[in-house]
Amino acid sequence: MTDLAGIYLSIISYVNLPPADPLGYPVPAWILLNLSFLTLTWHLLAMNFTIGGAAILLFTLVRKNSDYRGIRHFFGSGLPLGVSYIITLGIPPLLFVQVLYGQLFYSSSILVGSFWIQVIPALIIAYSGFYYHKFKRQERPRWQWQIIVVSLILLLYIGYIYVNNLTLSMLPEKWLPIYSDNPAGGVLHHGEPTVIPRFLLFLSGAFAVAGMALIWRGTFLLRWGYQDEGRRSHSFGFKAFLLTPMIWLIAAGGIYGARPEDVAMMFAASNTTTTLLITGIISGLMAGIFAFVSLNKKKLIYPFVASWGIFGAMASMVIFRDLVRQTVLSPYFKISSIPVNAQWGMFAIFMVSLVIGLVLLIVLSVKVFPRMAEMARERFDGTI
Amino acid sequence: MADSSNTDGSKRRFLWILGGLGFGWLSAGIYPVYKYLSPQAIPDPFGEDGRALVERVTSAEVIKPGMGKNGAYGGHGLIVFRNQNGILKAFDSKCTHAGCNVEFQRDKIFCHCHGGTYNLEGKNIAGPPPRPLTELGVLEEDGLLYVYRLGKKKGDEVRA
Amino acid sequence: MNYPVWDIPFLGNGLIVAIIAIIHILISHLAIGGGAFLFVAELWSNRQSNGGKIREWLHDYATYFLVYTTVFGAVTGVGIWFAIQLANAEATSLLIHQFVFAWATEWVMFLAELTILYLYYYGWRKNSRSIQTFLAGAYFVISWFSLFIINGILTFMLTPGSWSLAKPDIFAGFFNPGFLPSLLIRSLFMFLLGGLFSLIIASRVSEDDFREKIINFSVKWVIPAAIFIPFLLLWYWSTLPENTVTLVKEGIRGIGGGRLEAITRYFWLAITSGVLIVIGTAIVAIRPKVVSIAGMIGLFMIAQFGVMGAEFFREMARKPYVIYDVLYSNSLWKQNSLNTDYMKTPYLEKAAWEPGIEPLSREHGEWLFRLQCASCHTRNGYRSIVSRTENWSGEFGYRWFLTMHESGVMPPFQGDDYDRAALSAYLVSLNGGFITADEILKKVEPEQSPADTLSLGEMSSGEKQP
Amino acid sequence: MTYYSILPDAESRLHDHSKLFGKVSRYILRRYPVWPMIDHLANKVVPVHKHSVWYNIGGIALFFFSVQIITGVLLMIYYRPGLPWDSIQRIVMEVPFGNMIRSIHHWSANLMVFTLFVHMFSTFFMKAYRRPREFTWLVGAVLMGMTLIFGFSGYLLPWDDLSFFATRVGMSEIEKAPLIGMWLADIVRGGSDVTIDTIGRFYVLHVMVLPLLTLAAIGVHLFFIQVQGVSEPDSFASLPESRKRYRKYFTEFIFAEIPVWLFLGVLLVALSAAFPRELMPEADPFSSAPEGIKPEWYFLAQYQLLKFFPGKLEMVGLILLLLLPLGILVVPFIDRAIPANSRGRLVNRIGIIALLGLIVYTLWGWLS
Repeated sequence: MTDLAGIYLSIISYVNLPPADPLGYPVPAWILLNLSFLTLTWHLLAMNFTIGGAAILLFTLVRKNSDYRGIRHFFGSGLPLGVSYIITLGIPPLLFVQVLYGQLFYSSSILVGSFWIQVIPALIIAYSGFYYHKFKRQERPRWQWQIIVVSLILLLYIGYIYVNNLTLSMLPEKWLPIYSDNPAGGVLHHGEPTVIPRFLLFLSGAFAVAGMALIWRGTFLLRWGYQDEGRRSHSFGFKAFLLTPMIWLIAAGGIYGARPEDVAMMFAASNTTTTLLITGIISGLMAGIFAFVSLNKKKLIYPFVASWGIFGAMASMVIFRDLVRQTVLSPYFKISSIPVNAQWGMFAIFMVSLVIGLVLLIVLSVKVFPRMAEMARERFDGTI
Repeated sequence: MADSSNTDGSKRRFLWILGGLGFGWLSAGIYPVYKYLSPQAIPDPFGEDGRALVERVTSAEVIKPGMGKNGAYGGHGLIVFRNQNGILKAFDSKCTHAGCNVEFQRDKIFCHCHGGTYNLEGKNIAGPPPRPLTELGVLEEDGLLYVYRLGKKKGDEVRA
Repeated sequence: MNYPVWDIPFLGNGLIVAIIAIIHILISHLAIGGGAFLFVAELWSNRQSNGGKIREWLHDYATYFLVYTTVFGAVTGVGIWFAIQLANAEATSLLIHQFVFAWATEWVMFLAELTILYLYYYGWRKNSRSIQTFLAGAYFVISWFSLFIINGILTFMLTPGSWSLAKPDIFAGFFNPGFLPSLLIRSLFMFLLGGLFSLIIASRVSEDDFREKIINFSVKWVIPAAIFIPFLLLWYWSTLPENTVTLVKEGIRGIGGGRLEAITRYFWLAITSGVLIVIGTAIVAIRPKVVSIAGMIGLFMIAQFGVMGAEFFREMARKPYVIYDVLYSNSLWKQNSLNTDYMKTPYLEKAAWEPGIEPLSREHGEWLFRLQCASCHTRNGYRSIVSRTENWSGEFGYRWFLTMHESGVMPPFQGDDYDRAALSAYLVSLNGGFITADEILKKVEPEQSPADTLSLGEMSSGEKQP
Repeated sequence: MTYYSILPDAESRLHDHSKLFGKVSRYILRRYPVWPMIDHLANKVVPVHKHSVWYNIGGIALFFFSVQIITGVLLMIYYRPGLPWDSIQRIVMEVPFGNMIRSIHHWSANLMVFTLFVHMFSTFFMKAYRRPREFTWLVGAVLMGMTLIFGFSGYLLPWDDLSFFATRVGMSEIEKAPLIGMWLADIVRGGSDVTIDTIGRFYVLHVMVLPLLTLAAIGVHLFFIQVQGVSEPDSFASLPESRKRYRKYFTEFIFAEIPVWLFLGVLLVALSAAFPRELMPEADPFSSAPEGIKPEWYFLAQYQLLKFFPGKLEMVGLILLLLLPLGILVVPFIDRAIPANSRGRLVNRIGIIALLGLIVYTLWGWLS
């Protein structure tokens, strides 16, 4: 430990970390952390649904197999919503990370500024691409898959920029040279070996989530009595699901290969990390098993459990990620070191509005969804 | 018949004459307007002693080799400079390409408008200019500079 | 000061914020006004004989509304946030830490309004009339509350009222003097946008009478703004810092070396657009039959220019602060600026983000420019420093930095004589001049020599004697 | 005293007696029975087809021209041809909103030239110049030419070093014209060089001669159009009468365009807010020329082309330059077939080449 501390001191001597914001934390850090964990998990679910969905949609567009018409339509009309929830659910985690790790996050964002701002135009183009596909699919069948390719690539590009920025925000010792070489923030990927595997790790869930969506769809179709389409949806969804563990293994292996001793240190440092890893893997397996079980069944409980499995896996990954960050940053920055000037009043307003909002949405959805289901059913009567 | 055609012919002839006369008178009437618009002849910049005072440049400002400046003489622009051999040189500053004013730059004469370049002898060496600059004779008298048209008898006398 | 400055050549980080903001403000207000329009139109259609037809048209409206607001509105909204992080991290950090839960609450509104909009749009054919009307209404109310929240934060930046770093009372900052007039102006403006947007959709209707019916309904949405905004503007005007007011008034005759001052130009742009929107709508109201798509898009784009004017005005009204009387545009805290020792210490000692350059070199000046000026000025692009320092001499700059704060639009200079000399030399060099910091210091040497000051002292004392 | 009676069919189309508008129109029409004209104008129609949008461009140009008149008159109030630079300086620095008026004048001028180019090429590609509209086209061409002279003469008036040397260069191009070149240049400049005398001439040209001529020409141009009606492209003319759709010229077509004009008005204010016209240092005929002397963008193409013909070859360049206006003048008389025949299509291709050439050279000159 001591020798480590020595190293840290030597690092600190030339790391320039901006001071924390004068106002401090508005509520105790653990609240902020948990809020960010929850919302970030939501965000990742939406993100994975969209990216996985886009990939599957692309597949079905290229393979002009008429069996896929249903699936094509499902994602064709679903992806715009996916993007819009990526954005909306992406706001709170970004908000809380700026409260918790502001001085780190802002600095690294500026150091990659010219890319960070590209997220916006890229997102607009990708989003419009999905809407174009949704509205113009019937009229102009040409240029469909090319457009989806563009949108998909742009989404991946955005994800890559995010991983870059947030990785860089954990490595203050790299900042000053980067900035003095490039004050316009025009350099990405500063030879940090873990960037690519981390990127893959976030994407690994894509096929699981998109596949799960298909399994849900299949289950409903079976309940409405569309055997073929339902089974097709199930089997396709499950196949997609199976891609996830492979990608995950590659990513995890990549990270270990890049920084074996750090990873070892992580697990040595605390058994929370180990517990988290195990929870994650278990819930992942649970998701897989129940996804398999729900094949060709009308029961809603199986996909329900499977979905929670996915949620658990994602959540534990998110928390694990934050533990990594805190450990890596510990020499420069400790959350505990930041004062708390509580704004309980404002916090209460937020919590109340959050509860009211969620309740309202659930009530309304319960009222409206059956009608949407009717529409879906009619579409199938008209054979899509 | 014949009469009528004849009268027609005479009438036509008459009209022609009238027209011609009218045009003559018209042009005569327009002449003053034309003269009014056309520029008055600019007086010769060089006085009867064949030389013109250089404004905006004193000999002090071109005392050392490599010094040079834009100036004016009798309503025209010019550049005066002293070349490396210490000889005073003067050129009308109007670029022979598009009439911008050239600039003296130590080793060459340059025109910013289209990048025309002349050597220190006023010869056009690069860029669009078709002709060399018109050189002027230059001489100093108690701190003042005068220029004169080269190859002029009077000028030579003055120099002597 | 504490953060690196995102030094974007030619554009400058401020302009990038402005561009995104100008696009976003129009759409975000439309996103609320259009909601109101959908809600009222639902009610209206219920009472009309050809209600079904109206709702068919309304679906057309909703489609364009949905795509336009969700794709461009939502994304540019996040875009502003991204841009201000890069343009002024210090201010963003302060705002976030003060208003994080206000923003979080606004996010709840986003989540709700978005979901409700989708339920409304995708349930169009199946939902009962009552549900549809309710959804539209809910959408409008909730989205208006998101405006309510962000409006508090935006007006806080220009008129923080009794809020202070020492006593950061969030509610004092939120319900600041500018809050109410601004909120009302924005509310009326968003109704207006809802109407103008409807004119565009209406102009695509081929059947004359029906188009006329829709247009007569739509033009009414401009009336409230046309009547009340002038008075609200006066109210808003009265809440502005007086430095801003003088800037605008002086601008009419062109302060600061001539040129109608930018803030005044943009102010008049906003006013002109308002006037022309009213005139244009009046013409449409007189001749509803003859609207053309091009014309109606033109009318809508006038509003876009109005937003451009208003937004640039709002940005420049804060000069030289980013958060009025708290934080200067170049991330210098007001409280630090009052501390002379802090201001006079050599800048390189304070600057965290300079790569250890040697004093009085050209880099010295360059990095001073980057860290102290580049947050507002580019070298030769937007707010070009080159054009502003064209005929500067090294000494002039050296002296001017001491007094630039008195112009009322510039923050005070941080650093010692060496810094001033280095920066001045750098600016001269940008204009193609050649002078080093040392030369400047030598030239100004005599003025500062103790002998001088002594003689001055004698003179003054001499005057004192009877 | 006798009143003319109002024709019964006309009576039927008037507002009713009670309305003020109706009263006034009756009062006037009794004294000035201009019904034939009103009828004629009221029956004017514009064909509706996928190219109809191009019919609006002329009106837009007219809008910019009226802005020019208003702002121009306002500028004249403070401008002094005797003290050109100082008076502009005063407008910019001291006169309230002076710089905004000036900037709007500047921007409106540029947009007007641009609009006229669009107008000209759209009429060209719609082949509206063919019989019986040859002279409408020729008058239009004259208007185009006069507008360019407007730009050239107005550019000198501020008398800052940029405009001074740019004009000097421009005049030297005129000098190179065969035979009359020197003589013409001297008449225009009022001397062998650009001096304060030149201002006198350009000023009168810019604020007196050209405006009168232009107004007259515009009058003729519009009169022709009113007499002949708007031209119909072949694709439309070939339609069966039943499928042809029209809009009323005044009550519908013009009305529909007004919001666009309002938008352009705001565009002008926005442009002059974002990019106000700068005033360079006062012109000094004797100092060396500043860098970056360039003519206004609408002369850049010619300017760029001439760069390729240095020295002796310059004549070739000038002749090449004359081809475009020449072509514009003769095209109505060489391409007359309706519907277009092979020659007509050839003319179109040439037109496309000319347009591309214009764009390419302008961009090139702008970037170089």
